[in-house]
Amino acid sequence: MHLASLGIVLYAFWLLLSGYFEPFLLAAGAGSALAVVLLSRRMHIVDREGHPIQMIASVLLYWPWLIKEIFKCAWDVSRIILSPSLPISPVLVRFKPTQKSQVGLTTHANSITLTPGTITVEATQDEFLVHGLTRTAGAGVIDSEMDQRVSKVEGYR
Amino acid sequence: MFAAGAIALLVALALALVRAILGPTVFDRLQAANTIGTVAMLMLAVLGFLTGRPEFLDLALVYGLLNVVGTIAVLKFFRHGDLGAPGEGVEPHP
Amino acid sequence: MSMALDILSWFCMLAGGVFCAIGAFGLVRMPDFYTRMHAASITDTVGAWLLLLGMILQAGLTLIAVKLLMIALLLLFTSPTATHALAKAARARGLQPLLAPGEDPSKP
Amino acid sequence: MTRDLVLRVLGKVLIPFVLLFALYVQFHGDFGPGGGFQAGVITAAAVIFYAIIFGLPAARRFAPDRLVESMIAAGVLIYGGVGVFGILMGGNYLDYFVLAHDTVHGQERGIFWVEVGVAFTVSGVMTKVFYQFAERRRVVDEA
Repeated sequence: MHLASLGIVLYAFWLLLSGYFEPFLLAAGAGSALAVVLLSRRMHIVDREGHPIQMIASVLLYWPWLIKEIFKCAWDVSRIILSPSLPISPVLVRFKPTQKSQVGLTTHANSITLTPGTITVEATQDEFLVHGLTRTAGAGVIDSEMDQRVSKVEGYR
Repeated sequence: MFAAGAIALLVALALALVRAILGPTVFDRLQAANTIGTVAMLMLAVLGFLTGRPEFLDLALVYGLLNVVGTIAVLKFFRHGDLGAPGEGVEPHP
Repeated sequence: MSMALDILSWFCMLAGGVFCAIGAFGLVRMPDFYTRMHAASITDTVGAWLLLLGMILQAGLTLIAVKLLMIALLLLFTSPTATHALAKAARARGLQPLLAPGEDPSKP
Repeated sequence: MTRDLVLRVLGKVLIPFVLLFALYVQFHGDFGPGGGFQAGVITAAAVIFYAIIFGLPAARRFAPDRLVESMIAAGVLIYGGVGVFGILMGGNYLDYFVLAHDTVHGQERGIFWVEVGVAFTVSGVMTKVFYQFAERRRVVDEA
């Protein structure tokens, strides 16, 4: 099932890239998608992690919120960079994320890194180590709204 | 308009280059190189518009892909002194 | 309508360029490696996206816009991964972050 | 070396798209920038990325040395084959015009197969170079 869905996604990707709808190129796209699916299977990278179809619908709802959050934080960090006194207070924070699957954890870690002002330094199942540019930014990642939202997106069990 | 974007990108490029030259550790230089890669990718897209040749976008995509592969390859080399060390992730099949 | 779109796209490109420059400026100004990464992530996210959004508005509903969107998505996936890998490697190599007074650097 | 969650998931998500992008570049050589060489490089980049994330042994299981080496040879053979086929059809070496009934089609077909050959050889050579380079350390240790 993951293989079939990967094939469809890849073919859509081809059509969007190509933009030429000639019979030869359409056929080449189908052949390429099939070949890539077979190669990916040979690499053993098509599974719940490599092709997380279980998350696609909910992640589309998550991204707008994430992007809004990123803009907010980027504004704060820009102000810090441009202010003459450079008011930073870097901290390291450890906390335990609530996600259960590897994809969920990765989404959470990457979301933290994407928001300017916080960077995930280490990410394991039990513990995230986050570097924050300021004390408030660092404290903001513990039991955050982001954590809850990613757990909801993950929809695991 | 695209010229204004291109100039801003050039300024960013110059600043990142300053960090790449100053950078006390190898990681600072890598970070600067990564930023330069991002800026170059955006520059390609902007230049594509500036010259009216949207095929440049394909180049930008390739550049973005190779940027991340390159950064991670150099990182791995500095971490292990060896590109082939097993297990940066675990084995792909459980 | 197209006038409003033009102004909006102008604004996005300018803001994107300014954010890119601010991020790169932070890369020069910040005191240590970890804080520099925060600055660089502004260039990678907001600056890049606003520039791409400006171009998407210029391109209209075409495949060019789709490709620009792909570049934005690619950045959404790759830039945090590269940043995370860098931070993790730096810490594994024993590069200690500069911390605010009162923070314990050895055991956070 | 600990397991790196973020890198592993990114690699799994990204690699299929990189491979498809390589094939897209291969087939659209006559419409935009690209062609056999670039497609070969991008394919090799995907394999190298896989090797970096999952280790050289895993990459060797996916693309064994024998396969890589025969790809290098096969690419050159395809390239030369197109040329010799031109001679057999009554033209010169690498004469595309004789490959089909009209010249334009012959041209297209000839270039297509030549590009396929180039892609095979380039991706094979790049992967092989990476394998050799990644192995270097271990060989030095043994010596």
